[in-house]
Formats: sequence, C-alpha cells, structure tokens
Amino acid sequence: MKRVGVFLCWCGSNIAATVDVGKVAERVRLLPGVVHVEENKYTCSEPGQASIIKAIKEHGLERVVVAACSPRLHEPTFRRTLETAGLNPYFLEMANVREHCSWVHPDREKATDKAFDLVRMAVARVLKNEPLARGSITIEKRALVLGGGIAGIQAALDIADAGHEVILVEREPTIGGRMAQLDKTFPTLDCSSCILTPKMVDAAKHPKITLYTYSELEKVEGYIGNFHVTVRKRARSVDETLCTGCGLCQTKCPTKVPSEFDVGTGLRKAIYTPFPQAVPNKPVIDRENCTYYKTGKCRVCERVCEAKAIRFDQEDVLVEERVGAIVVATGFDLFDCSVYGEYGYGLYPDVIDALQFERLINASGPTEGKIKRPSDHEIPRSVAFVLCVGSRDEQKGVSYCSRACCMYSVKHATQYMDKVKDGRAYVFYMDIRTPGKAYEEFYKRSSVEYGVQFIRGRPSKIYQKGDKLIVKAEDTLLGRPVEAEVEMVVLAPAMVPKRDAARTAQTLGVSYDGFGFLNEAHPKLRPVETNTAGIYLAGVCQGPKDIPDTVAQASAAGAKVAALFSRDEMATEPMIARVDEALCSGCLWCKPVCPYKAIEARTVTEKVHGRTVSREVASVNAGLCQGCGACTVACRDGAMNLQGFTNEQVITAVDELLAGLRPACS
Amino acid sequence: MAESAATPAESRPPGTAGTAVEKPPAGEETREWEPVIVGFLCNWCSYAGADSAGTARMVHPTNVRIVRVPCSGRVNPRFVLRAFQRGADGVLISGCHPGDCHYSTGNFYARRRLLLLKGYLEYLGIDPRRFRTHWVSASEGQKWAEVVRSMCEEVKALGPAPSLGNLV
Amino acid sequence: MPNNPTLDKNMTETETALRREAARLLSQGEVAVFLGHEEGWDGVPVPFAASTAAEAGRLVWNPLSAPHLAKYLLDRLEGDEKVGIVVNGCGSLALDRILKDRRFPRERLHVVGIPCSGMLDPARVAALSDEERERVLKDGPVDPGLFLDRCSWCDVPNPVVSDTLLSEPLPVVRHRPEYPRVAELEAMDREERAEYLRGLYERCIRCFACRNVCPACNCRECCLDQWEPLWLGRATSPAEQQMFHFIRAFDVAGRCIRCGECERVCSVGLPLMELNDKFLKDITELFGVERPHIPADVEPLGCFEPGDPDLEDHG
Amino acid sequence: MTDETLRFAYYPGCSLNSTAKEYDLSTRAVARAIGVELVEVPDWNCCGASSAHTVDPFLAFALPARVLVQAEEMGLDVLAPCAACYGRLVAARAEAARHPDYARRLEKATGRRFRGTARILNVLELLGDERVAAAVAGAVTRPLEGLKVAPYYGCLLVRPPKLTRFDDPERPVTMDRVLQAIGATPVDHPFQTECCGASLGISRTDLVVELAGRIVGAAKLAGAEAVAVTCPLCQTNLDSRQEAAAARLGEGLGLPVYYITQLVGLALGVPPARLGLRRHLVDGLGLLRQKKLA
Repeated sequence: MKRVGVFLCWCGSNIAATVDVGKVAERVRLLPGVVHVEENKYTCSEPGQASIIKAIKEHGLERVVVAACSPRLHEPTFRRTLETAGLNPYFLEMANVREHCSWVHPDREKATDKAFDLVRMAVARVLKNEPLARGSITIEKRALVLGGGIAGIQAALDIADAGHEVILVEREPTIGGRMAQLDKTFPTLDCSSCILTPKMVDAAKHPKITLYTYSELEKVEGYIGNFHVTVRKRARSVDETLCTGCGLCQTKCPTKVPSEFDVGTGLRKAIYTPFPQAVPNKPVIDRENCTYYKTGKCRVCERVCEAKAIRFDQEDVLVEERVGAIVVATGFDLFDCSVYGEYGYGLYPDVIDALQFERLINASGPTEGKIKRPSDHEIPRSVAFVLCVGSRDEQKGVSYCSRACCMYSVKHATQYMDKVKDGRAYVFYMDIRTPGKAYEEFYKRSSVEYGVQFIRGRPSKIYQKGDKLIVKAEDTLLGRPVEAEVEMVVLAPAMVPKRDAARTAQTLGVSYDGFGFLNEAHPKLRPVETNTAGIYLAGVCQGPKDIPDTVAQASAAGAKVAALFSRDEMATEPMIARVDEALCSGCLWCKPVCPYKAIEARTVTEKVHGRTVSREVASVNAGLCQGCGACTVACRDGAMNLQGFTNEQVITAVDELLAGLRPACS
Repeated sequence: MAESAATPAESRPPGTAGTAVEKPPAGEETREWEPVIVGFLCNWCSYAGADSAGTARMVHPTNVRIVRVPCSGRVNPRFVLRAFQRGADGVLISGCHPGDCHYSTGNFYARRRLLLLKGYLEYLGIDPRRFRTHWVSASEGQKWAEVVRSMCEEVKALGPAPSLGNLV
Repeated sequence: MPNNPTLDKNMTETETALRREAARLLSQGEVAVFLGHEEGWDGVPVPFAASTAAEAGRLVWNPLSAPHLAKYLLDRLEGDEKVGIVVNGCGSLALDRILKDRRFPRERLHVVGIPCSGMLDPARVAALSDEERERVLKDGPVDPGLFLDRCSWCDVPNPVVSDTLLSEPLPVVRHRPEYPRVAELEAMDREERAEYLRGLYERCIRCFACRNVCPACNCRECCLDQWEPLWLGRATSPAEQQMFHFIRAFDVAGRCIRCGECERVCSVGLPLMELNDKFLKDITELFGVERPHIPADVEPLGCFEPGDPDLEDHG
Repeated sequence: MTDETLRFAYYPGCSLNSTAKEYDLSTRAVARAIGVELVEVPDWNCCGASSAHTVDPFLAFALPARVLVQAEEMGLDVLAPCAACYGRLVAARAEAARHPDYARRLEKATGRRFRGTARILNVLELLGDERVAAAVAGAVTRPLEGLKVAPYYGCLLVRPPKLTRFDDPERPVTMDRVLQAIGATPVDHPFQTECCGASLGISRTDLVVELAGRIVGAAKLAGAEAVAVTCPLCQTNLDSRQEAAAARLGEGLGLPVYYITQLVGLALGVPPARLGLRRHLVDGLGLLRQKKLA
C-alpha cells in the first residue's frame, strides 16, 4: 500500500477552535496507508508547505492529504508543493474541514466526527489517485474574425496591431455592418460613418489582415491553437484584382431592386456595392436579380467595364485556413415588427422601423437626409416613436431589454425636432433606460431643449385614419387613455440574433441561449470567452449592446487572443476524459452528450488470434475536452473514465464513508 | 461487509455519526441517531455554494458528507444506488441551475438521468424523500444551508434507511 | 391498445422459401454463414449457423421460432465475411439495436426478413398436453395466452431492417405502448413493492442469462464482470442482485427494445420486464418519447430539452 | 379522411336557440349544402358564459366540460358557432389540464369521465379548413360580386391566443379569405378585433353605443356596405346600436350586420328565406336585393 501523509491544518483558530484537530489526528493515524500525520497552524504558509516537503522526503510519502480549507482555494497551492517535493502534483487530496465543517458546525463533537470522516474519505481516495501529466499544445498564431461589423473590425485591428495575422470574414459584399447604416451615434451625435469608415479602411489596408468579403464560414475543425477553418468565398462575378471600382457598371445596370442597405427605403442595381464607401469598393452581381442570370441576355456591365473585370462564370471558392483562435462577431437582426398586427407595420406605409428611419435621416440615404414619409414624400408634421416593439414582451416578442433602443429613439426624436422645427415628437415608452456615460443628460436634453414629449405607455393600437395615423395608448402616469394623431410612426424593434445564429454556433461548437445569442463562459468573469477554448465573442452576437459596449468587448476579445498568442505552447489540464480502448465497444453513445464535440471515432488495429483486425473506438480530443464527465455516465462498460474523478475514486470515497460508519457490521 | 471495501473492518477506529443506534461504541453515551447523507456536488456551482455557506458561517447540520464531482452530469446513477446499498440514509445531488451549467449542458443530461433515477428509486421501494436533487449556484450559500437543514430534518424523521439485504 | 396475435397460416411455405434463399446466398457466396434456427432436441427451434447450402436445409421457421438471433452476430465480429440472418419484426428491432449501437457493420449483413403476426411462447406450449400441442402447432385455433408476451402489444410486424422479404408486408396499426404490470406495481404501497422486489432479488441466482440474451447488452466487456472498479460485489445477496438488475435496467434504459427475451430465458422465471418497462414508461411520460422501444438515432438519454420536467419540484 | 363525410358534434348553445336563430339556421344550411354532417350534442346545457366564471370557477369549468363529455362520447369534434360558447369550451379543456381535481369532481358529479379528446372548432375554423374551403369554393352558385363587407371578428374568437390558437389575434385573416371565396370584397378596417362592448349593454349603454358606433363607423369609412360577424352578441349589439350611434355621430350608418354563415349560404344558393335574413334590425334584405343578390 502506498505511503500516505496527512497534514491537518488549524487555520489559526478557524478550524482548531471548532474541530478537535488533535483527536482527528489520533484517529487518522490508524487508517490503512497512513504513515505520517502532522498538525500545522497554517499549512498554506511558507513553513507549512516546507514541512510537507520535508515530510515527503523524510517519510518517503507517496500520497498526500491536506485537511484544510476548500480545494477551490488552495488545491493549486498544494499541488505546487508536491511538485516541488518531486511528487506528481495529482497525488494530492484535500479534505475541506473549514468551509464545509468548522465554519458551519459549532457543535465541537459533531464537527470533529465529520472532519475525521472527510479526512478518511480523502485518504481512501488518494490511494486511488493516478499520476497525471499536463499536456501541451502548440499555438498557431493567426486569428479568424467572423463578421466585419464594428466589433469584428475592432477585434481584427487590435489583434493585427499586436503583430498577429488576422483573417476577417464578412458575409456581405462590404465590411462595416450595422454601424455603416446608422446616421449619428448617441449621445455625442457624431456621424457614424465618419468614425467608422477610417477604421474600415485601416482594416483593409492593414498588412496583417486578410479580408474575405461576400464569404461565409463553412466548417470548423480542431481546437484551441489548432483550428482548421474552411471559408466559402462566394462568387462576386467580378474579378476583384482587375476591378477599379469606377462604378460605371452600376450606373448602367438596368435592373433595380430594393436595397438591403437602405432597408427597402431605396433602390440598388443588380450589380452593386451596398454604399459608396464600401470596403472593398468592388461590386458584386446579385445573381438572383440579374437579368443575365435570369434570361441569358443583357451583359451591359460587361460591355461597359473598361477593366474587363466582369466574370459571369466565376464560381464559389473554398479557402482553408489554419488559425489558433476565433473571434465571433456575427451581429444581429431586427425583430420583425409585423408580428404586432395592431401596429400595422407592413400595412400602413408610414409605419416604419428605426433602421429605416436611420436611412431616412442619413444624408447619404435615399432622401438625402430629408425626413420624408414614405406614402407621399411629405415631411411629417408629427412623429410617434414606439419603444419595446418585441423587447420585454414575453407574449409576442422576447423577454429581454434590447438596451440601445431607448437611447437611439431619444436620438431620433431629437434629430427629428432639430430638422422639423415646428414638428411634434412623441416617444411611447415603458421605461427609459439610460445606463451609460452622458446618456441620462442626453435624454433630459431631448425633452427640455428639444421639446420631445414622452408618454409612458405601450401603444395598444395604431391605425390609419385618412392620411393620419392614430396611436392609441394608456398614459400610465396620468392613468388615462391617450390617442395621438401623427403623420409617421417609427417602431423600435428588438435586437434579435441572426437568423442563422444557431447554425453558426453549431458550426463553431459553442453554446447558445434560448433566443440564439451565443453564450459567454461566465456572465461576469468570463464575458468574452465561450465554453469552447479558443473561441471568443464580440458584440451583439452575445447579447444586445450599444456601440461603446460592442467596441469594448471587441477589444477585450482581441486582448484575449493576443494573450493566448503571447505563448508558443499552452498547457492542457490533465483532468479530462480518457478512453480505455481495450474496453470500448465503439458504440459512441458518449459522443452526443459531449458539449465540446471532443469525442470522435478512431480506428484501432489489434491482433486477435493471430489475425490483424481493426475496429472503431471513441477517442477524446485533449484540446477540446474540458473534463465535465458527462460522457462517463453515458458509457455503460466504463471504458470512458474521467481522470482525477475516476469511477474508482468516486466509488471508493462513497464506500469508505459508509463502510466506516458501521464498523461492527460484517 | 462488502468484499469491495478496501480494508478489513477491524482496523477502523470507532465512533462517527451514524453508528450509535446499531452499536454504541464502548465507553460512549448512546447518542441520538443521526442520519448519514451522501452529497454529490458539482465543483463549479454547488460545491462553491457550500463554500459560500461556510464563508458566511451559515450554521447547518453535519449530516451531509460531500463528494466533489466536476459536474452533476458526472453523477452516475450507479453511485447513488451504491450509496443507498452501503447504508446511506439519504443522497443529495446538487448542481448548477439548468441553463447555467459550467459545461453548458451537463446538468441537462443529468436532469434526464436523475429524473429517471428518481422514479426508479421509489419503484425499488426507497422513499423519495431520501433522494433529493437541488440546483444551488455558487452564490446561494443560504440556499445550500436551507437544503441541508430541510433534508436532514426530513430524513431524520424518516429514521434509518431500511436495509435491503446483508450488505450493510 | 392490445394486439391480436395470430399464427401465420403459410409458415411451411415461408420455411421452404427461407431454406431456398439461405441456400442460394450460401451457394452463390453472397454470405459465408447464415444465422437461423434449426429444430432442437425437444422440437423447439434453437439458433443455428448454416455454412453450406446443404446445411441451409436444416433451417426451420415455425410458430416457436422465438429466439432472436442478432446477438450471435457479436461472435462474428472478427473477419470481414458477410453474414446472412433471418429476422421477423421484433427480431429486426434486436438487429437494429446492435446496428444503432455500432456493434456490427451493416454492410457485412444480408438480412432476410419475414413479416410476423405472432409467435408462441415455447415454454407455454411445452406445458400443454401432447395432443393439445399437436393441434395448436398444426392448425390452431390458438389460445391468445400461448403467444409470447411481446406479441400482445407488438406493432412492428414487418422487419425494420431487411434486404429481402419472404412474404408480403402486413398491415400496421400503430399504438402507444401500455405497461399494465408496471402500473400494477406502482399502485402497491412502497413497502409492499419493496418486499415484492426483494423476493425477486432473493431468487436471482446471477446466471446472467438475461444479460447474455439481451440485444442492448452488447458491450465488449460487461461492467458487471469488471474487478476495478467492482461495480457489482461478488457476494450473493439481495442487495447485490438489486444492484445487478438496476445497472442492467439503467444501462438499457432508452435502448431496451422490450422484446422480453431476458424474461423468457430467466432460469428462475423472474418477471424482469417489470424493471425494464418502468424505464420505458417513465421515458414516455417524462420526455414524451412515444415509442421508446424503437431504436432511434438519438437515444432519450443522449439528448435533452431545456423544458424537461424540473427535478427540484419535489421539496 | 378526404373520402369520408365530415361529421361534427354541433353545439348551438342558448343564443342560437333564441335571439340568434338565424345563425343556427344559416350554419345548418351551409353545412347541408357542402355535405358536412352536424349532429346536435344530445341533452346539451348552457356553457355558462358571462356569468358562471364570475361566480364559481368549478361551475365555469363543469358546464362546458359536460358538453364536451357528451361530444367525446359521440367520438366527434365539436362545432360551436357562438364565440362565447367557443371560448368557454376551449377554456374548459385547458382548465382540465391545469386542475386535475376538476375532472375528478366532474366525474363524481356526473359519473362520466372527461378526457379532453374532442377538438373544438368555431365557424371560421370550420370554413377555413382546407377540405371545407374547397367544398365551399366548389359549391358557390351565386358569387356575392360587388358586395363590400367589413369582416368583424370581435374580441372573443381570437383571444386569449394561447387558448384559441386560431389566427392572428390582432390581424386575423380567415374571414377575409372566406369572403373572397364567396365572391364578396373584404374591406379592411382598423377595428376588426376591438371589443363591441356587448357585455356592458345594459349597465353602460352610453359606452356601448360609442364602441359599436366606432366599429361600424370605421367600416363605413373604409367603404364597407355591410359587416360580417361570427358572434351572436356582436351581431345583436352592432345591429341594435346603429341608430343611437348615428344620432351621436351626426351621420347615418345603416350597415346590415350579417352572420358569415348567412353570406356563405346565400352564395351557395340557399334561398334567403331559409337564412333568417329578415330577422335583423338594420334591413338585411334591401341591400342584397339592390345588389341583385337576393
């Protein structure tokens, strides 16, 4: 039997005042395997640790039990102590006799009994501990950033500035994302594109950044430090290397379709760049709407292109890249306001959503910044802004607050009042939420200086009466129903995850919540990491936020990646699942329960009765496994075990506890 | 005595909770019977929650002996039946709240397994009050203390778990 | 909803077709061996592996061809020759179980399927008088009580896995399984039930026949045979027997095909399906799996719904 | 299923037996014309609407549940044309799931078991059913061409959406489709699901006149010549308040208020006399004759 040393900590009086440590020591001495018992006033102190090292050497200890505080506190400390003494650090067990015992059990006798039981279980368990070794994996110092909105751009720039290569993948023909669609940003009212476009250009020009626009993530394999990603570069039908971005093709193209960028408030051509400042400033052909692709005739763009850059026969290209880390910044969609039938969105032309309003007030938008209502292009003399369309509504929408709508609606109302001096702006709200620097002041100014009227109540109905819209609501501050007659209504839709957010999450192997937002590893302490090591989150794909928060999170993700890339190798935790291949039947029922996709089939070849046969077994990817152990329970024959928490160890602890309780029983 | 027990019974020192009713150790007064409850706690939420209870000095009964596991998804139902067989008066499993699992989905799988187990234990004749599952987060020291208190009271009222055979 | 099992009137013809098909497969080298039944010493069919066209002539198919054959595939894991096998509806579930558990490659199989309207329980038939038995096996009519229990609720008359069918598929009426025996036990009070089950565990002699016949118990090495950890103590005691049957029932929970073979082969006649059925019933009630005995690509314990019943509800 | 005759347990309820007789007549006539068999629930009782659930929750459950039990025993799904009856029946089925003891108490009281197997349909669900819609489309002999009708769903049929699970509670479309199918022109107006105030008919007549007037007024403003309804209370209310509302608004209203089944019946060639078209306060026949539809 292995030689066990037990170190009983007093923790000053924290333990010793309640637990009779001497009595515990006396009983522990009799336990099988125990060859050395020692009490320390503070085991975690320098002298305490030194005495462990000394005892290991003097008594030839092979296993160590420390009965002290919670292992969550000092397990790493004592593992290092063992390592210093030349023992495998995982030959340690701790008995938590402070948090779980002395601090909560004032009855000295009972606390002492329990302390002994805890040590007894630890001794039995430590005898089953196996030597474990940390592994190491090399790190490919290149990052993939998924999504080219402000979050992706910021993360990419930060990582690239730290000296690492970045691959920035964007689905749309240009980077820029939602922020490019906005007019001004609250609360400072600086122009969105004025602050965004320089960053777009920086990203495109950066020597360390490779830009794949009009491209999508196809596949991800591997694990932290060693991801293999496949990106589909969709056919632009334009040779980017030849195109000069002159824009002649767009001018001549005869086909007009509603512009996605203008959210249907304006038109674009079938060959187009979404907006003039697009990066790269090279058009794509929208094959679904292009006359040539539909009828085989036209080719006007090809004729007018002096650079001869049009490529009707271009095909999608799959690009494979090796990266060490992935930043996900895939952004969001807006809630479909037509779910609220009572608001008439989609039915009454002058009921629009907030993003459409952004395009209407944007100087580069379809109305060149003049607020004209869609039905008759007249300037509305009055506008109602309706908050929480979808947000905070469990009946029809989503339960959460979308965080930015209060502020941008206040901004919209302010901008409207600024442009239409004699106009009236009503904001229908449930609560105005202004948690941000200078946000509350901005809100105050909107009513005091600009005369925006705030009505606390969620509209119950919006309907057309002649050329006016009637907004019915209850003013809950006055306790009275109100009906506002306005000429335009702007709905503030909830921010919702991208339509395909769940698929993205599944491709990446990260978890997502019931709405489809990607889950951070810890809501407070690990807000930019995911539970899959090496994958980080930035921006609204993780949850609604405004631009400052998005940029902050993106930089945080960038810093995480840079920190990871500061080393050539990283150590892996050995307390992960392990397959006993001799036992494994290869049924792979362990595979679906693994949250990290760490289990794959592997073919092993072996000699049976002189013949070489091969069969499939489960195999655990040490880079992916996080050691939860869910697979061990799915494994019927016990081939899958969790190092550090093996079946033997758990059973031994249980058996020891209960066997010890009835010593007279046989 | 089970063959699997690691050591011969005689070598064990006397006197811990749970022994009094059956055979009071020599030289000690007969104490009130105390149930023994085996607690399987996930490392990230509930074990930390029990730690918080300690840090906040929330006094609760001594009867629960905690076996730390990384996740409630690591708890094999066999462990639970094993504990009952070897004489536990109760088994308590505690993990992160559904949706808050450190490993994102471990406790969802645990929930399915343990739901089945719970029904089955009752089917086997084990009083369902002896087997409890609670979701306790790292910050819920108070809840942990409450859970322990109420379970101990309940199991104590039930008395020693009936022995199934000659194992215990 | 109960089923009304009947005996197929054309079994003799089916038997001839089976022999012909097996002989063809063997002689044309499509399979190296064909798993079926031959007549046993007492007239009850026993599993038989035919290796030649001549041996195929010994194959039988009659109202007592109850034993499932899929598990015998595990004996032929090594090597790469193709294996022929005959299955009826429930036999195909056993086969599908082995396939879904990835314990035998589908491409090494040639499955001959026989739609089945009912099979008799050999033990029940054996208990009849000689004339009775003669009459039952020849031309019926047959007392419904003589059929295998699984026939009374079976709604899988046609093989779910097959390469060739020897007769026309039978009409299928789907229904939700019912578990009257479990319901009966659940209605007992707890102590009464514990006492009843204890009685069963006491009778168990740990022959492991239930495990050996079970198509869902197909591990390379059974955990019950392992020494470290010692999942199952070596002592013979009701407690260990309880552990034995618990481990088995839980391991097949969600994968049990409800064939009842464990019960049929139990050497001391224990009603083992009362344990397996409890899990099947609970899986339906808790997780909404309507027919949990049909092998699926995702097993009930290998998935979850965020809205599964909450465990904590019980105080 | 398509080859079979559609059969439903028919629960007319009190209204269809009295003030809304024409709803009963026209529903049965339409069913006959398209080969849907309606079997009246034997020994049916009041659904308890408007009074029972303000007094005794169990009684509010038991009354409609008893009706459902009768239907279950017939093995048929239930057609309940009255929107209030429909609402109570649907609610009872949901209550049974929420209160298992209710079913037990009911069993004790009536000796019969409530299983909740029967599905409950309102008239629009029936007319919206693919098979029925096809049958109606195929049987139209006199399309109501040129008749501009404002669909009015009222508040009970679509709410609460969790229970009724029928159409969009704010912007329902089923009746529009039915109207189109029979050749009429549905007229969109903003108050299709607004409450008409019927339950305050006696206690707060002033309010009701305003509410009803607003609905009919909006329909008229939108260009409708008539209103179509599915609820006896709505019909009575919108029909009877128009004079007072018109006086208050200072403009004439005078829109006939038809049950949707009356219009469907007409389009299927049922003689007007068999549809109870004379039973309305605002003349229902004049408009139709003027349009040469009757």
